[in-house]
Amino acid sequence: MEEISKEMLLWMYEMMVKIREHEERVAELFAQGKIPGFVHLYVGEEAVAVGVMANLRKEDYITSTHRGHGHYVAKGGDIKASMAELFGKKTGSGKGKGGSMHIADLDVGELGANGIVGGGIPHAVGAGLGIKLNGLDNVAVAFFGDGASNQQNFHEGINLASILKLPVVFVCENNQYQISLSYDKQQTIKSVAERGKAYGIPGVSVDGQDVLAVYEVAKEAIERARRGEGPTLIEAKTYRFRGHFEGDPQVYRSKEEVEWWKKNKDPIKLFEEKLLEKGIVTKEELDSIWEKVKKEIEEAIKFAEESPWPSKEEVLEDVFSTPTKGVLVWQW
Amino acid sequence: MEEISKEMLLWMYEMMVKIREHEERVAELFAQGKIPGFVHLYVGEEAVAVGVMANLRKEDYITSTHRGHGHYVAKGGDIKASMAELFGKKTGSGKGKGGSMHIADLDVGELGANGIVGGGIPHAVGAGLGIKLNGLDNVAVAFFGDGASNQQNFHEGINLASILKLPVVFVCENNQYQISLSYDKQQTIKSVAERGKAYGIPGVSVDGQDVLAVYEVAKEAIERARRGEGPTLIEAKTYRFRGHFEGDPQVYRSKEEVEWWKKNKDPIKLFEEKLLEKGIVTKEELDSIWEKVKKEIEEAIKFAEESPWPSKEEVLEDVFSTPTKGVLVWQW
Amino acid sequence: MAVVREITFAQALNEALDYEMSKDPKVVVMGEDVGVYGGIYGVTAGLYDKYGPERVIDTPIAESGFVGTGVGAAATGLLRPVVELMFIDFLGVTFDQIYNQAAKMRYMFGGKAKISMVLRTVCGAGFSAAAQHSQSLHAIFAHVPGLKVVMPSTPYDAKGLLISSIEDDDPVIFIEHKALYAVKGEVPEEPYSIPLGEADVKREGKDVTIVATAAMVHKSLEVAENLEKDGISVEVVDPRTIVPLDVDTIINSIKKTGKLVVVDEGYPRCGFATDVAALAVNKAFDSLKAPVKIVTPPATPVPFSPVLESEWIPSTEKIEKAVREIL
Amino acid sequence: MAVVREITFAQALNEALDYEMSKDPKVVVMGEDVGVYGGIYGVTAGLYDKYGPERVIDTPIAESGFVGTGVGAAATGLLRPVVELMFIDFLGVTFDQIYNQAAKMRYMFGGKAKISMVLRTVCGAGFSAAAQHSQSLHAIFAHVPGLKVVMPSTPYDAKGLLISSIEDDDPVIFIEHKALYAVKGEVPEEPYSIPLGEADVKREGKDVTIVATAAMVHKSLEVAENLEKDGISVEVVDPRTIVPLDVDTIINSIKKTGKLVVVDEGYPRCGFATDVAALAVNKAFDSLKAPVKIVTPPATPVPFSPVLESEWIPSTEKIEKAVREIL
Ligand SMILES: Cc1ncc(C[n+]2csc(CCOP(=O)(O)OP(=O)(O)O)c2C)c(N)n1
Ligand SMILES: Cc1ncc(C[n+]2csc(CCOP(=O)(O)OP(=O)(O)O)c2C)c(N)n1
Ligand SMILES: [Mg+2]
Ligand SMILES: [Mg+2]
Repeated sequence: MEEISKEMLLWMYEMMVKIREHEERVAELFAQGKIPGFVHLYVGEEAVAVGVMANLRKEDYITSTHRGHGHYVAKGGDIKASMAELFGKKTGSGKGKGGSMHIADLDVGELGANGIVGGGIPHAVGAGLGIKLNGLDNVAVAFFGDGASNQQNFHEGINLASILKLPVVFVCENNQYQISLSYDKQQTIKSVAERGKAYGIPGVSVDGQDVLAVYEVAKEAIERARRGEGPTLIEAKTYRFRGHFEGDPQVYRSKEEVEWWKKNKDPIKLFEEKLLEKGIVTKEELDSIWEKVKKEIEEAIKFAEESPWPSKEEVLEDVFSTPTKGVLVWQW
Repeated sequence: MEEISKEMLLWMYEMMVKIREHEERVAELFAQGKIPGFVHLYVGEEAVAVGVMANLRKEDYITSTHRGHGHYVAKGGDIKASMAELFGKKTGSGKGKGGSMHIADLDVGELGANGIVGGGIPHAVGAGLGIKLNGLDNVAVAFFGDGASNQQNFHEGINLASILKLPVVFVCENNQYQISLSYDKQQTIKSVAERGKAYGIPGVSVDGQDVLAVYEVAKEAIERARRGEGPTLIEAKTYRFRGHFEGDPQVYRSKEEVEWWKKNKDPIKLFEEKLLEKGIVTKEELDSIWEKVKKEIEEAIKFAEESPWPSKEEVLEDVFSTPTKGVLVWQW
Repeated sequence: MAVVREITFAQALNEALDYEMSKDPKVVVMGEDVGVYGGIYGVTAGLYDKYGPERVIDTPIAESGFVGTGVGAAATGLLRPVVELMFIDFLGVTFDQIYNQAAKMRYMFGGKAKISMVLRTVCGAGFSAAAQHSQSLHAIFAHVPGLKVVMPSTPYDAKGLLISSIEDDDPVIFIEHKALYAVKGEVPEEPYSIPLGEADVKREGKDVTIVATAAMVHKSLEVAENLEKDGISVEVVDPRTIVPLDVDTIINSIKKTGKLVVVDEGYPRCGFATDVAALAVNKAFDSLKAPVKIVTPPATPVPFSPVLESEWIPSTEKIEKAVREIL
Repeated sequence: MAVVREITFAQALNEALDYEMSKDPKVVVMGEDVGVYGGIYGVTAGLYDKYGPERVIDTPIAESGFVGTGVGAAATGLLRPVVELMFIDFLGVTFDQIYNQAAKMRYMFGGKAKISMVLRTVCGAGFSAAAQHSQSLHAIFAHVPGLKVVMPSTPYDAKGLLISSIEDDDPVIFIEHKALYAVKGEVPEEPYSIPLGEADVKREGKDVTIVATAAMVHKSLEVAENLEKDGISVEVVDPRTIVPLDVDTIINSIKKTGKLVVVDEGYPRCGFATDVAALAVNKAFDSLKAPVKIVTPPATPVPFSPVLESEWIPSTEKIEKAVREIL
């Protein structure tokens, strides 16, 4: 912690708060029926996205998941555009065509959330290949869940990155559930990080509620990747404080379990305590961050609310990018 | 070796010889244009199928690959039916509909070769599930190549077998090539067996040219499975003496490399030497096995050659098993 | 005289599963969240408590692995798996096990394998679930020989067809439209089966034939009712099974009305709608008195925004317009 | 005056790849055995020696992984990958990356992504390669919005269409029929491109239109030649690209002849043949003077035995019979 600049520490704090505030407000807006579809919130897992992203540049790439708002926010995605997208508005990052599961901001290297579990993993490998063949020193980070680590793209993607020695870091957010299936019923090993051995790459497990711990582990992996030494697999043990999606009855876990995590392992609270304890910041500084962030989120919501709906004709647009002779859209 | 009965040792020898003879003759018949399509031969890898199958009962299941003749023969498949199938005859195991890549003999638990690399792995898991839920003490063995161990079904299938603790043994025939891609370019680890760690199951590497070594390793894994202790991953290091398929120009490896293996690591020669050295059999006994096997193979070929072709109408048969109202086959 | 109960489409499916599991110990249910959770749409509710974790298996996210497990288990004859693919949109991560393995094994093995497996899955738009959770991909399954493809539109059909599907010895893709789960209808308590390959004329008429599937059956019936007020008589044919297809019932209806509109929520190109249109122009050419009209979504992914999605899904307005154009 | 050379279909493709790689360093080739081996059909021969292992990448058997790698690399704009799927039959192990990722990304992201990627793959029966190595699955790709689908029939078209495909900013599925690789034809040495979405009338005629794809174009031309002897004039239209489809050229031909036969090696149900038939009965109904005939394989997997396979593949006899039936 000592070697990390105050500026960076505050950036981490602000980002975690921003994600938290974003998600809490999205939950409300969803409950009010203003946000349609499925939303999967990142509350409780903020330290993972933030600890990793603190090491990334704008030119670096990430691929995200159905639980992607946190990655988007921390990578510096435009939250007005994403909020409008959640509402299904024309000004949204996807012009209202994608929604929560398909938010992307290519301008900051956010290659997209994904509705298919594991689907984004090989995209990060592809970004890594592009980086390597273009002689750049950027990296690509693939985020995915514990559930995703049992899926084909985990296996095939990591192995490819390993043999091609690509600058890719694989970050498994082990929040201990795949919807209702707990981690111990998904795998007979103790940590997803053990799977690094299957691909001859380092595998590291870290406390995902401790943003500084995540930061350190990610820093090493990302620097290694930038030096051309190949991929690393990181498992961050974390926990989602809300249901799998909004509206989840959560029959598969006890209220006590959830409360225990909220009380003892809230990444923001833990970080706040540390910052105050070491005398790095004052309570007032932190409060003003909360204020600033709240304002930002409210502005994004206002933008979204006031934005126009897409017009019906737009349904036919954005399928292909190049003009082509012949029928692109079938019209009977 | 001492604990293995002479009968069993001779069975192993005979099976290896039978596979060798089968494959050499198929190569000739293919070259003569009598066998159409793709054929992938098992010459050089005989000890793997035989060492494993020596531990199996008729009621146990196996799933095989595109390089499947050896598995079929060693599991006790009807070689008249398979030879006729290779010719595309009506009397074939698949009535001429499947050919080399789709030979099966369900009566002896041979659930089929497969044209899709890795495709059969989950079928063995399914057989294991059936065995377990029916309270049987049988096992299922999945055979596959080094190339297949990078494919999705390896990852997903083994993990499933591990968490459900199924009686399945996974046998990777690492013949060091995936068509032209050598093993060291497929993975950065030294042995596929290391991947057992990713699934919390034992992973064992064995010399696949030594039938007794394979036998011992397989015995332990299969007994473990029968006892309900779950799956094992075995890697047998082996080598294919012929091209990937018949007709392969083999630009990716040197003649010297192939010759070295044929000279120093022929599984039949090595076993023969051991048997003679220990005084377990005489040269005459072995010769008579060759004679017997040759006769059997020639009979199968004769059967195939003399068998009728399927009739054209048969193309429409065997799609569905139950009679159904409505159109099954579209006829314009 | 017993009054027939009304239950939902989801409950009807649940009854069929329960009946088959109680009758045949070989029937097992596998998939993501089918156990403790009871399925994310509640179709497998209660089965875990009744039949236990051995027969109601919660799987990791490994669709190729667990669908393939179903195929292997069926091939041995030791089990009759009912495997759930949470959304039809996920077929892409397990398609090989369906169309190259399950569908072809019997043929490749010369008729010696029976793949008695049902793959239950969920299709359909209307919930802002966007491009990867809203598709209707039945045409892809129907394209590949060796699969039976079932697509019920009512609770009654759902129960009878699921029972038939589980008892069938071939691989069946059983597709449930998510907009139908809450639809109620009369369903007998006792088990019954509806043969695969029998269309149902959901409404008789004489001026024009609408062939419609799943949720589109209801929209088409609504249109038919509306048009009746204007003296237009519409026949609505629900094929119920895409494979096998009851060609006779469809062709007979076209021969009667001389006019055909096909309404399907699948994509337009190489879809089920073009399939039926081709059937008409091949087998009922002389009876056809007008161009065949097709009402499907446009050839675009499913958009998220409710404004766009409701434009994307075939509407009663579009169906009515298509009918009127060929009157 | 330069005499135009004759080269094979495979060589024509190789020239297109070589040209694009020499021109644009972003173009890379990936797939199984594309490097040292030069591709199992020789299409990538020589590229490894010329461009090295960084740009001609031999991959492990991990189709979902490496197709997805291509998608990701394209999305960044850093590369323009040409990915080889050794047989179209293997689409099932990577389909999600194609139809849910590559095909939909641009739409889901509101037009902000360009997926400039070509997936080259091999289709077709005729070599006793059996059920999992002989399919023609173009209809599955065409069904899903967001993919362009190209299917050349001649060396000339192959070169021009592959150049266009690589230069196109959308995902293109480029399908090569294995029976065509050895076919020779005139191909200019210099690079040229053929726009996607332009059909080619391979033979003009006035009595009947045959729409045929890939290897079926050649069989149809043979039939047309035979029938000419009997004074029957057949027009053969090769769409060349399944998506986008040149509807105008097809419809204009049907309007001219009034009769349509569609010949396609894909499966019959929900296939490309039904697609064209539906187009005809929807857009050219008044011109149609006879039922539309469809010549495809039966709805069965591809059988292995040469005896069965030659019955399965549409033959010139069957095509001729179909034409004669509607004369
Ligand atoms: C291939 C695929 N299978 C299933 C699903 C349905 N699904 C969506 S999220 C999810 C659980 C994902 O678990 P995990 O990877 O641990 O991520 P988490 O939700 O816990 O963040 C499932 C099963 C899907 N979207 N894609
Ligand atoms: C999914 C899939 N990808 C590619 C192929 C083409 N192919 C057939 S065999 C083979 C190599 C297999 O290598 P390995 O698993 O090591 O088995 P071996 O041939 O060495 O016995 C390949 C790439 C295939 N049949 N299936
Ligand atoms: Mg999780
Ligand atoms: Mg190998």
